[in-house]
Amino acid sequence: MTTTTRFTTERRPLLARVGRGLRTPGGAIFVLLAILLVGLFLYNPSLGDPGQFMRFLGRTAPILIVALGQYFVIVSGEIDLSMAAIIAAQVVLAGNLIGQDASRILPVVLLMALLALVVGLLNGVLTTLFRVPSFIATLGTALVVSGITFYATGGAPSGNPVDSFREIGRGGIDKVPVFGFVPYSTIVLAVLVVLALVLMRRPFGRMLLAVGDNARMTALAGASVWWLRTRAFILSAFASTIAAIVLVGYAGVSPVVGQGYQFIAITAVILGGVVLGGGRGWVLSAIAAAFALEVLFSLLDFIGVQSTWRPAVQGVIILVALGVPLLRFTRRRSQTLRSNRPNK
Amino acid sequence: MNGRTAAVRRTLGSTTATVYAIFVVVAIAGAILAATAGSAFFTEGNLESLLTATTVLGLVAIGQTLVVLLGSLDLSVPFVVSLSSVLAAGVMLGSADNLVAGILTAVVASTLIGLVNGLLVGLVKINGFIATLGIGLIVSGYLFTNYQGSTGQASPQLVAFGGLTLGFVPVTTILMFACLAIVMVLLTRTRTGMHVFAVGGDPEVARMSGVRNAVPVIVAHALSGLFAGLAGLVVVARLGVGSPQVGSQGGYDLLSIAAVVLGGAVLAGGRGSLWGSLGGILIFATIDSILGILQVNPYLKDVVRGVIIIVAVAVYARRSVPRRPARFGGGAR
Amino acid sequence: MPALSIRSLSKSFFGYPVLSDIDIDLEVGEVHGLVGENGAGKSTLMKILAGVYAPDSGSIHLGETDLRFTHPTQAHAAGISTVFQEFNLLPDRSVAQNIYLGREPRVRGFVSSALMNRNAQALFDSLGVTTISASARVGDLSVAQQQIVEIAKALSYDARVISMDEPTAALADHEVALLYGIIRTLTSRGVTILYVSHRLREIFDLCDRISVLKDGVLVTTRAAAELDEQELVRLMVGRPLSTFFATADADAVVGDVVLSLQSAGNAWVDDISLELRSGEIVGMAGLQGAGRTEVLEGIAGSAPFTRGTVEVAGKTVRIRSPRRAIQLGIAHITEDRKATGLALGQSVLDNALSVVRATTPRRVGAARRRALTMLQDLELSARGPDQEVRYLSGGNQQKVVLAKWLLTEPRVLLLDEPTRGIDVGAKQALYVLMRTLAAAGHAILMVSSELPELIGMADRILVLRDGRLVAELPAASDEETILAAASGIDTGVAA
Amino acid sequence: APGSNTGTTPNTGTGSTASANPSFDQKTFDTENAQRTATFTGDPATPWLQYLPGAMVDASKTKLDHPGKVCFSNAALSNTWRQTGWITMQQQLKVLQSQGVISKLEARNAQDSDDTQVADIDYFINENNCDAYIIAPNSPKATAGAVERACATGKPVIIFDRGAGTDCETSFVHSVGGYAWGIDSASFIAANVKKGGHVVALRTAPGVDVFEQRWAAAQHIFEKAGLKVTDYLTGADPAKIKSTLSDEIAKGTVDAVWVDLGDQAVPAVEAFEDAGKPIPVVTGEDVLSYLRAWKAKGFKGFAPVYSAYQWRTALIAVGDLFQGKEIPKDWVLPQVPVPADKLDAAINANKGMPDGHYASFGGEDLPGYPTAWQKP
Ligand SMILES: Nc1ncnc2c1ncn2[C@@H]1O[C@H](COP(=O)(O)OP(=O)(O)OP(=O)(O)O)[C@@H](O)[C@H]1O
Ligand SMILES: Nc1ncnc2c1ncn2[C@@H]1O[C@H](COP(=O)(O)OP(=O)(O)OP(=O)(O)O)[C@@H](O)[C@H]1O
Ligand SMILES: [Mg+2]
Ligand SMILES: [Mg+2]
Repeated sequence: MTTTTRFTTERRPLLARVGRGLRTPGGAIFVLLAILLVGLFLYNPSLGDPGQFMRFLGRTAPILIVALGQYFVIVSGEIDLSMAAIIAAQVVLAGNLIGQDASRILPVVLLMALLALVVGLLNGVLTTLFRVPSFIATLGTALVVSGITFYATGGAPSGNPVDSFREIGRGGIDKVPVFGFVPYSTIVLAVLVVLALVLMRRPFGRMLLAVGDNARMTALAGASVWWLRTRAFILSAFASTIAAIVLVGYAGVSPVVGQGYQFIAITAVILGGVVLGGGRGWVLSAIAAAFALEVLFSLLDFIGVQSTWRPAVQGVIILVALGVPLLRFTRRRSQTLRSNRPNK
Repeated sequence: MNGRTAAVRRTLGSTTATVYAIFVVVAIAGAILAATAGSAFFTEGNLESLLTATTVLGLVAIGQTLVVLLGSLDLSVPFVVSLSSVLAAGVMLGSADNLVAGILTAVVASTLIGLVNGLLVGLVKINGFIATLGIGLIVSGYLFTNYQGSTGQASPQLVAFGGLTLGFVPVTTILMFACLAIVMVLLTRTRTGMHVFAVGGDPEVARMSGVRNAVPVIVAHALSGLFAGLAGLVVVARLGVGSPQVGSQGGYDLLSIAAVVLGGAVLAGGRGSLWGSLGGILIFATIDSILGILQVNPYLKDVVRGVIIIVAVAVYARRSVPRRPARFGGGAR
Repeated sequence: MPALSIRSLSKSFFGYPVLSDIDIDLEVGEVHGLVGENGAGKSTLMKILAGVYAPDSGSIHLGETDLRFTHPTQAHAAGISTVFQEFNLLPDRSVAQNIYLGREPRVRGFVSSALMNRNAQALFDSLGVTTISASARVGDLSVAQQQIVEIAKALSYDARVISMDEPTAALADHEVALLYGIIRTLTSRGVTILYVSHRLREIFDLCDRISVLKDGVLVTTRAAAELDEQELVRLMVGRPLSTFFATADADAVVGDVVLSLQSAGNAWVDDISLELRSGEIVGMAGLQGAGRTEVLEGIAGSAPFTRGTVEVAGKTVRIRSPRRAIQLGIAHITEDRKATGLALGQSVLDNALSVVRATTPRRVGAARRRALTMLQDLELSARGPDQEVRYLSGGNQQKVVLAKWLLTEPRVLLLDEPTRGIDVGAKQALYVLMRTLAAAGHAILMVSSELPELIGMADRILVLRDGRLVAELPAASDEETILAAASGIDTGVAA
Repeated sequence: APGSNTGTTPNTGTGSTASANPSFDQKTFDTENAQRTATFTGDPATPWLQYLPGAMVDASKTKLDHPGKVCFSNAALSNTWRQTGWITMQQQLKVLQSQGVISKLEARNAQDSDDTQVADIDYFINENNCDAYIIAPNSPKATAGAVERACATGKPVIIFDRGAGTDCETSFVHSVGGYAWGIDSASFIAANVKKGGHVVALRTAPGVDVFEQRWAAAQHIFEKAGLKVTDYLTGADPAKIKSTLSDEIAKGTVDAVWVDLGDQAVPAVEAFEDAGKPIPVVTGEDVLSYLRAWKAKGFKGFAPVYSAYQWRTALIAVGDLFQGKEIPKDWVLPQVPVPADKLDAAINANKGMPDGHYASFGGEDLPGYPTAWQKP
């Protein structure tokens, strides 16, 4: 007769958890990714070659890294619109300051790290201590950072850094067993993903989720909310910087490099089931979603969708991928209690 | 009575008042700076330019204000502006007879796109940021596939209308104010308008109180589309042709959101005002105008804009800290 | 012919039944009490009546008509309105706008604010409420005033059936009296009231008949006259509660002073001097708004003191942040668990570990192991450590809050209204727990608006008025003495 | 209707649809094709002063007895070609200022926005203190109305680079044009790739006239040569160019890469290197980044030119008008591509210049050379 279950310390069986997980938006993205990958292999069998596939993965690394950075910020309840501006600034910095002098690589990279720290800190402090909504604060810093970058370069920077520096985005390790060719960028990506997974299981990561869920409670629990969120912004700025280093290697200096990345990243993170407003979502789902988007774009190229239609297809996919599960979920949602209200 | 004085006090101390205070400061500073540069700020010519610059962004921002009040966003506006411009110019083809058809096509198409945004946000419950981003991408795909550069030709009446001024005030600016007034009535004197605030404030509370949340969401988004469409028509009137890029060139998405926030609206929804948004736009336009007169590098303009947005919003945030009334004086230990 | 009949109503969430096969008849003009432990399903039942949730099966009949709601509006139209357990007001809108939200009065097609304000003011006049202006912004009102607006809103629907879910949880005594008056007027007009409260005294004061829910099943419906408190509690809990308040061990020792304040104060409280010893439970009484919460917030560093000295275990300290307070062994269980105690979207375990993670991340491993046993000891009713706290009932949520603080092994426990919205069973468990903690050497400072609870639990009672300590009373003081001190009407006892 | 134009679907391989491209205009194509090889009036050593014989503008009414103020509405500075040109223009200004011809150049930058540019022009008109207007339109048709208003002031109006969609202007200064550019580069590919070969075309953005003309002409040539073309819109984003080409390389052979903007060629070349494939024919432009990559990597390249010195010509034209010297009504400047045999000369002449610099900047005789062009 008793229907309430008393508290048990046991977890549900792994399989049941996986099954349930796949039905959440964060899980469904893996299914979508799998489908897209099948499509990709069908249209371009040459990608079935591990080396080719690793190259493919490698060139998606920058956007995946950016999505990773954006994940930290979104999960903590904020949003970072400054990523593209940071990428542009860092790319220009690398191009202009390193130039053809390999001995300058280390000091310039340190300078880039410093810039990331400053911008991340600024974003964080503005949103937390000065309570400027992150949408506005990061939009503002983006305007400032890119304004200064383009002012300093007259509007159209050019000039690539020395080839040895670009190796990280272009080169790789050849003749690796199984894989054949492993681009350095995939290694960077793998390391960052593992770090992110570890970080999210550490107290910092758990508290970041808690902040996104209820910042007041987190503050009263003795956490320093401003510093948690600010660290998320700093991580995001560092992610942009690493993406910039890979990008300047891969593609070279250009005023448009990285443009629009933050929107793809935000889309990916949300597609990965991370809730705008924070408190929910798995980092791997966000990465998977970013990868799925990249696979989709390539697939469109392979299928031969007219290039001007590509943004439209992208828009449709985003809306369908988000809308269909939502249509299914809203019926269940409306049964649950008030959805987590924003903490005002 | 008590309520009224309280209301007055609230208005005076409100964010909107701060917005206009900032505007006045900026304008005066601008006049002084312009004078030191050997130019005048308050010339009819410059004021006309300034008002013209307010009009298109102003129309877009009216819609954006509605949507932000609701707790959503509209990132599709630049593409709707462009779409409206190419449709209108494409239908008119420079002929006086096609004026009405052109206007209708543009307005209906824009409103429909807003409506689709509204349906996605209000019924399917996709986050406004994503829904309007997606629709914006779809519209941009349509535009870039079907239009290569400027297209069509505005009908002569429309061009004449675009150039009409009353003194130094462009008639299109007056049109923008008329729209502002209508939306003001909508927000304060109709149920749907009041429900925009309610749904933006707390959708769950609104629902529990018997509000059909989808209605204000759909109406606000549809209106945002409509006003973006009108902005597109003003663009056609000014340029004489339609352009598939003109909306994205103007950066109307982020700029209108920034203006609305600069006007004191809260992105989470429920708080903000049309007057505030107008003030936000005036501030932007004034700064642009001053920096233009001073021949400041356009990239430094962005820097100034960025700083102004951040500082202004930080000031509002400071002011709106809810404080419990203190019972005892301070006195450090 | 009953005003409203509920027939074999069932509802489950994610396959877990919350209400099974409920049958209740509400007679015209009666006050029908609905009681049960936390999570028994009371609020769920009310939300079904309000059209917020749809039942899985069963039916609701209003007179002859069979009701099926898909939206709250339909419930209003059918003549059923609800005072919800959580606030349902928009802080940025005016009182009148809140009351008439969704059905703003129109004149010639346009909403008339003047008419709306007039109607709202008339409503307050008829209720005898004089302190609330219809045009005031709701966010500027006190918690109690907001609760009254909420009640006024429910009344404004001219409903035939009004359900009230713990309407007095935030009200002071004189406001409760006001509510009693309103309810009597309504019933005399033939309105039926469904009344949920954990305050049994109110249930007996007001109700004609009482339905008892337990684990989603209707235990019984009886006339109030047939029941007494003991019997009711037995029905709710399923076992008799012999002595409600756990008594202190005779040989319990009160130890050293662990916390002492000398003339501490800030913008909200002033000149607070008190001592707290290990092993003792000190109560703090006061009227609504007296500043009790602020004293606790001052100690816990969330609204730091700016004057005076604070000593912890004999050392003078400056507590400028919650973090510092936690490091000093101070735990602060706040009065609003949803807003300040829990991250509702996170799991039970994540919430329980949150303070440890925030302050002593290195001890998380050990804390995780202890957390599970502690939650079991607290008799948490949840599906497991991974369940989202959002889906727990109020009482169980409170247990999670307690667990997260106890895991920090605090010296001083500050409890602000720890039993608010908690059922009797959970209350008693908490009382026993407090005793155990005190016996284990913790010092407890407890704020409560329920005087019997203070009198039953505290070793001594501090009374606060207008931000100042006005009296310290012995454990056995009676309610009148405390009230007199708190209200300042008769300060017979020296401060 | 959707799908009716520019794109080609690689999997069907149905070749180009140049005839359906609405930007294609046979008459202009023929004119520019002829002008490519025409003889220009003037000294080839100062190509910025050369022009094709034709109608001249009477300058007697525009003669000033004082240095004149010039108002310049610039579409943008957002690519290296425009930057190079802008520097050249400013250095030319110094000369004309020191000669007492021009007093001041007030410039407004529309940052690639039609609406802003119209506002800029109207501002100049409203302020009413310009002795001449120079307008580098962002998009010809959209600025036509504003240009006409400027003409209505009676002051000289010089248009350069892209046209203004009106012919009220005093003079239109431009190098031969987009069709010529497209013909130059596409003909090189057609001559070096066998029939049926596969060309990947990288296009910067749709709807920009200059680019549309280059593409329309190239598409026309490719179609006639029987080449299979796949075109992509890249937004000039090097990362996108590279990944697009990587995909193309993975899918099948690429015999040539055609770009509509020189900057795009370098990442395209790198894509072949990174894939370990030989670099096929890759055309570019006279931007140094491309020329240097071409020389360093030794692939089959070709650099069409869109003469950057037209920026100084526009100012010279105004100066001439102020001094009462007649100028051509349609001032067509030569547009001489850089083929392989002139590569070394072009690179050597521009030693020390940044990668974004254009070889045809035409400012070697101006004050400040070379340092003014070397700073970022
Ligand atoms: N939206 C929901 N989704 C899942 N479970 C829910 C939801 N709402 C309530 N429950 C569960 O249903 C049960 C009944 O909850 P309800 O809120 O009705 O209890 P209650 O009797 O009002 O308790 P309290 O006295 O603590 O308010 C609880 O176990 C709760 O966890
Ligand atoms: N003017 C106000 N504006 C906003 N919040 C207030 C205001 N006055 C009091 N509060 C909050 O309302 C709650 C009750 O007020 P207060 O703390 O002064 O009284 P208390 O003695 O703690 O009463 P109780 O605990 O019974 O609510 C507290 O959380 C307090 O922070
Ligand atoms: Mg309840
Ligand atoms: Mg309190």
